[in-house]
Amino acid sequence: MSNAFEPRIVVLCCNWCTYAGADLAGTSRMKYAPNVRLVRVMCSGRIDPAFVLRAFQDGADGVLIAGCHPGDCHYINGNLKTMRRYPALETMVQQFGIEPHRLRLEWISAAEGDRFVEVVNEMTEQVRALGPLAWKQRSAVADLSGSPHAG
Amino acid sequence: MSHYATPMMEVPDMIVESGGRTLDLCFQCGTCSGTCPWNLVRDFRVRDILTRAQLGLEGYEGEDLWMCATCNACVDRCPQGVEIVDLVRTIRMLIAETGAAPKTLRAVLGSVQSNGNPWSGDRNARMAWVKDQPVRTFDGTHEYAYFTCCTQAYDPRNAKVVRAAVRVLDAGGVSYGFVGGSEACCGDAVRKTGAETNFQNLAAHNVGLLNGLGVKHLLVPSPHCLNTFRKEYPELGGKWQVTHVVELLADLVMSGRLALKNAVPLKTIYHDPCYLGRNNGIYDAPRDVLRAVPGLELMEFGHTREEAVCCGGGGGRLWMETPVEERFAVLKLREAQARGADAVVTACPYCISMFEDAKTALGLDQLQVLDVVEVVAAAL
Amino acid sequence: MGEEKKKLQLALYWAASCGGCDVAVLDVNEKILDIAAAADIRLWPIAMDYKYKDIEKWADGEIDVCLFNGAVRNSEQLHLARLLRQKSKVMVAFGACAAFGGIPGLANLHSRKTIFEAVYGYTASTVNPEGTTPQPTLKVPEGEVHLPDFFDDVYALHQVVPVEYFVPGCPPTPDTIMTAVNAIVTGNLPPVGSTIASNKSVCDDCKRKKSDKPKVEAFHRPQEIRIDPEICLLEQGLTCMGSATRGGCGALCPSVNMPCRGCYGPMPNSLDVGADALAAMTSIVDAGDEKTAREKAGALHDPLGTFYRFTLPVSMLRRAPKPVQGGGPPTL
Amino acid sequence: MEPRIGVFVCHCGTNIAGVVDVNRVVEAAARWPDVVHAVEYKFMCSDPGQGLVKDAIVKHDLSRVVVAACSPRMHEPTFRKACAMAGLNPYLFEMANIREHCSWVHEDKEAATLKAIDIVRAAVAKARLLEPLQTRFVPVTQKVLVVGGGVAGIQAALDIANAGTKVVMVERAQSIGGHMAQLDKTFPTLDCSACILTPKMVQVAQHPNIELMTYSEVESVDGFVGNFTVKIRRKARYVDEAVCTACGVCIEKCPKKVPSEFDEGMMPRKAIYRSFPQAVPGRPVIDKESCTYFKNGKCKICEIFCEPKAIRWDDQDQVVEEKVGAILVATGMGLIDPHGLSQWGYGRYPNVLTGLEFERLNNATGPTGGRIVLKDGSTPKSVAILHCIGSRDRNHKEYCSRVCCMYALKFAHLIKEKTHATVYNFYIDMRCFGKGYEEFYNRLLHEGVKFVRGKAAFVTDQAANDDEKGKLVVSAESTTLGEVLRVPVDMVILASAVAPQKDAEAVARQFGMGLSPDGFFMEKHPKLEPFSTATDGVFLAGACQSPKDIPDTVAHGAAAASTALSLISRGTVEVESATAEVLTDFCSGCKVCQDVCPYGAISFHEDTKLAEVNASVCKGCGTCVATCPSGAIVGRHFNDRQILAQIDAAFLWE
Repeated sequence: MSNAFEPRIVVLCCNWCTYAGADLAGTSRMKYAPNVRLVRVMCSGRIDPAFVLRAFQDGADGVLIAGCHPGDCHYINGNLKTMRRYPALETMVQQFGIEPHRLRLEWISAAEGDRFVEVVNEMTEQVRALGPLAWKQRSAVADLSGSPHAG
Repeated sequence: MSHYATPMMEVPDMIVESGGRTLDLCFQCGTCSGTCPWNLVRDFRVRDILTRAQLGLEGYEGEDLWMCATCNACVDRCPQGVEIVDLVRTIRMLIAETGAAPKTLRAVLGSVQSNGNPWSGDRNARMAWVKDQPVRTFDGTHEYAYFTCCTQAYDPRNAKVVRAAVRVLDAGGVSYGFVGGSEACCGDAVRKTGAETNFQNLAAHNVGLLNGLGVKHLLVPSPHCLNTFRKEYPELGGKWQVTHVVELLADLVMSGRLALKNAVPLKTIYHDPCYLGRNNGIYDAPRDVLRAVPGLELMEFGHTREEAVCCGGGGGRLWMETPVEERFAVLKLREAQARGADAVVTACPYCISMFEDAKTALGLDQLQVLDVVEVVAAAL
Repeated sequence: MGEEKKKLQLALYWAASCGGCDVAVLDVNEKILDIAAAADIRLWPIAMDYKYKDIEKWADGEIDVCLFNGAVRNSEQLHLARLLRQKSKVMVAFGACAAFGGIPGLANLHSRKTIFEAVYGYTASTVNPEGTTPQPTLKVPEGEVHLPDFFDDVYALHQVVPVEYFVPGCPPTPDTIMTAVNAIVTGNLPPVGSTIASNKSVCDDCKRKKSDKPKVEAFHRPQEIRIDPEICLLEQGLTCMGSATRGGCGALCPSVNMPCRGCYGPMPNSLDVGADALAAMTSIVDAGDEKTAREKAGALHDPLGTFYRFTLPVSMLRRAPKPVQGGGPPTL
Repeated sequence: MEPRIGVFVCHCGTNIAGVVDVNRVVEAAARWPDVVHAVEYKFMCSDPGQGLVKDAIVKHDLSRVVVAACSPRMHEPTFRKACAMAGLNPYLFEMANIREHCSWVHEDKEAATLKAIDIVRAAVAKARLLEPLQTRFVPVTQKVLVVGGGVAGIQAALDIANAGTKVVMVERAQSIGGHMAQLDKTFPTLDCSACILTPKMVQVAQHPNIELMTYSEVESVDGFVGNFTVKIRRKARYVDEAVCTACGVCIEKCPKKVPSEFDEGMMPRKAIYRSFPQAVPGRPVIDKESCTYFKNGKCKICEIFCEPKAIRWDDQDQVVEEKVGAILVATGMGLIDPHGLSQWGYGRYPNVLTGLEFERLNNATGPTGGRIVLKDGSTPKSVAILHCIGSRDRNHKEYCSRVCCMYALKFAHLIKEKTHATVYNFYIDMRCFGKGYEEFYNRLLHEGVKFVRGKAAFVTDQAANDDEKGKLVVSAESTTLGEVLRVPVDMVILASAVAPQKDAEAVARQFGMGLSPDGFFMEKHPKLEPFSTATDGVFLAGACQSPKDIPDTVAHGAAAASTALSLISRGTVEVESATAEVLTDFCSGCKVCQDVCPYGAISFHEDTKLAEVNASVCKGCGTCVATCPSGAIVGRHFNDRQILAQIDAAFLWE
């Protein structure tokens, strides 16, 4: 593989809609950028904002939160909580100095394999254009814990 | 010699690679052929071309390829979303590269290359239609830049339309100026005949010119200019707002800024230009304008609006020979006459030319061919 | 047991702090006498003169307990932290700054360069036409003079030296202090690494009334509304950090109509205090569609500053990224 | 004790191995900490594949199992069962999806292999932290709700009821019967539709195990598999069912006429009406919207003539509650709105009909008593039947409606039989796939029906020559001939597309189902579970899932019934084990969780000041877990540590 920058995008998604939508993209043999890794939770309501922060901390260049369309939640309205959390999370993440396109919220139903493909491809290109986030390098803090007393 | 046909896959591959991506979607239901107006006058099956092209069988590149008037009726109805007109254009382009374009077209393309217009008109005489009428040249402060269609600039019949347009726009207090003679053909018909390089040259010239003049909003008299400026120029750097004269007229008339006081006691029948109607969805604006003309009666053809039959002048057909009995314009004038119309009204320079020719061929002296703009000018 | 029990050897030190923690120690009032009776106070810069040399002379482990307040953000503070660690049996991160980085920790959104640019450059009260900034070393006719080196990052104490106990608070309340002191004096100490405070949140001590299904209609800042003294502050739309903050303070701020600002730090089982607070506060915003959610939850002012007011250096992301410039380790 | 993880990588034939280098995945997995066993196999879901897992659990003392294969939505239950059989708690199993999410969506083999390794690594990271969970069961309510009284619902209801299980059938029209009741004959056997359907309708009404609620609609659905609570709105009928004798005098006397839905608006019905003469139940209802009395307070003629005094003007809608163990959705299909079909002349020319309009025209109970006539009453001499109108058409519905070819043949036969008219079929492809269908097509060829292979482009009344004058002209290319035809006819029948019911989206939402891209209800698996949905305990029957003809609809209804019955007779149902749990040490009773729980499963204890999760109500969505500001709720099987481990392992970050 070449050394060109390949974005690493973590997708935090629900089991019933978006994960199934990604399954449908698979069974329909659609093709999309191989830059995403899905982490499945049962409901997008389970997506703790800490998961997003952790992904960035780990080195993700982008994070996609995805769940059922409002009104279609398998758990009645778990996704509404995600919807409510997102605006402040978006602001906070940007306050940390992370560019807007790196975090995204999308509603993708089990029937929208094509939408999943579209979002993944689009986000991959947007993040590619932004370049690496490189959190670990750019936020590296010198480890000063070494002490004569330590151990 | 056997009669078996052997598929040659280089052909479809080449078409697809050259932009005809929907070629393989055709499942040969025949809706296109069944729709095509050519079958009113002679046998022409576009499906045949597509099927042959899909399989790389001889015949896709035959003379029939140049029949298509790009009226888009088949594309609208195709259940498979095959971009038939685009495919025809792509195949023409591939054939034209081999120098096999019809002779008459070659002359037209030569003129476009040397004169910037298809009418063999002198490049410097583009504003000759003005005669002694005072007109304004676009200076960057005007809201609209009026882009004169080549056919209006060089064809004496259509020049009357643009002179009428000046009177109407002035009466409506419109802030506009003419681009002024240095423009080149918009290139729509040129592109539809497959002369892609020619088109690109024209477009580059126009984009440079209009952007240089600071044009924001183009006013165009031809649906062909409208279509190509709206849909094809943006990706070539021409990102202007584009309005057809008839849209602006409807706006002026409906808002009361243009008063139509004189009665025009004509029984008119309106012909939908394909590039105004089917391609851009403008059906009501011309009708609204005509209905606002005092004393005027508006009639409809049997097939109208989305289903209107083409005049036969698009896709380069304007410059190709068609026997009188095979001209759609002839059919349409006969229908207009049968319905008792005094005038066929339309909103496209090509339609005007095609109808005037048909009128002469049929000797229908009492039937008038008019542009909406001319009707409005008469009503001022 | 005729021999008098050896008095507790106590050191108190301040690093990047406002002095409030030291004042808080005095704030235990008459109990300070109990402390004095039980302990020899060997070091307390706010009250007593001292020299580095004096400390260096102590034997390793000579000090029983060092209460270290303030964050570590320059080389002098780091030096003293290491030195006192060496001399002390028990190191206590005292107060929010030592425990979590505290308010100075918000400097992690910037770097030394940008901080100097502001402080010695463009703040309203700065007059510095020569653009002088502090330099660690300066040659003068008399020789070289040194200033502590200012770091790019603010550290909590345990991020630079091992720490046995944490006493949170800005400052720790007298009760918290006495709990800690008593534990030390009696030797009745919790497991190493413990925080001397509650395992429950501030809500546990808060007397305000909560609905069964709390809702936030809109977010406000305290000065914008007339605060009902009875009802849960979060339900009134104030960004009260109580539910995401370790208790032990007795819910002092909420009891006087001020939303909790989180100075006792994250809950023991927390992943990230900002995530905790954000999820809780916005999940209950009364919004059923995206537009309303954006209007209401999006109106939460300065989420980062609100949620990490005292804890940015110990949070998951810890700081804002620095511009990419050739990489390499950050300047200290 | 360190976990002992076994990793099993599936080839899925070439589905995975054709793109992903499975050996490299195995090699990588073998190097990870705690992985003590890593192998690949052709088909992991096969018996020998499952055997590999079972044997390895015993032989290698595995405490965790990771299978890298297809979607967990497909085979997680399979492998959980295999683990359990080998004595491993099924929740110590984790699945890595390297097919749907990897080999099927990528072409670059290197990138796909690296991605597969990442996916498996993340699964292993999670597996390492998995904890055993107790499987829990609750009893199943011994009753089934059937929504929709068309032939699918009727078949299903009878099958279930005959097996001894109670059924509640809800139908929103006045009568059951559905579209099949509108038909005259059925293809290819030409059975009389009413003759075969009405006995079944009567059986439904009389069955001791079936409670029939017509003129009723499901209002809300709560609960979960085995334990649904359904609210049903029984619309006011204004006719006392207990008193009415269904004599029909009221209908006869009612002066108010409105277009009949059952007759596709081709003939009127009264304001007090039954859908059709053989309606079940036979007792009429008053349509409040059209009734003169309800409009202006005058009339009451029905009441005057009603001998048993069954009219009740003060009747009110009632909402009844039913508890059921399973729900069978059989809400059927609709038809495409014909007004978008103007190029084929619908709405413009009176003698252009949709298929269902022709059904009514041809039906003995229809507007003409079954005479096939033009609008002017004369008999057509020629008829064109246009196939694929709105079907197989990206401008309308992309799918094949599946029934049109055959009913077009049936129409052709009936027209020939009744009128001796010339009949033309304009088609793209003849799709005669069922039993006896091709034979029927052949029979029609014998009968002299004309077939033109070419889709009708348009229908016009603009005559091009004298033969066309006064006729409808169909323009189409005969693609076999290479000739564009203009065929003048008297009548045009559009085989217009079958479509989802107009309210399919709302209904899907109500029952927690999804919609397929075509707008029909989405089945759990297109091949293996076409009658189940993503919501356990909710089943699909008939054309609500996709267009179907009668034999397929009946078969689908019976299959759905047997699946529902197997749930009912199992008696108990496994409920979510991966529920939420409050850590009392950290809970301060802030009550935020109570607000966010979609099921009201969390309660606050005044005495302890703690939140508590009711595990039998909790569905394990985890919303409270993410919301709890105190880190005091754990989501089993998806806990923070497990998810963070997955995120940490999602890429090789360095």
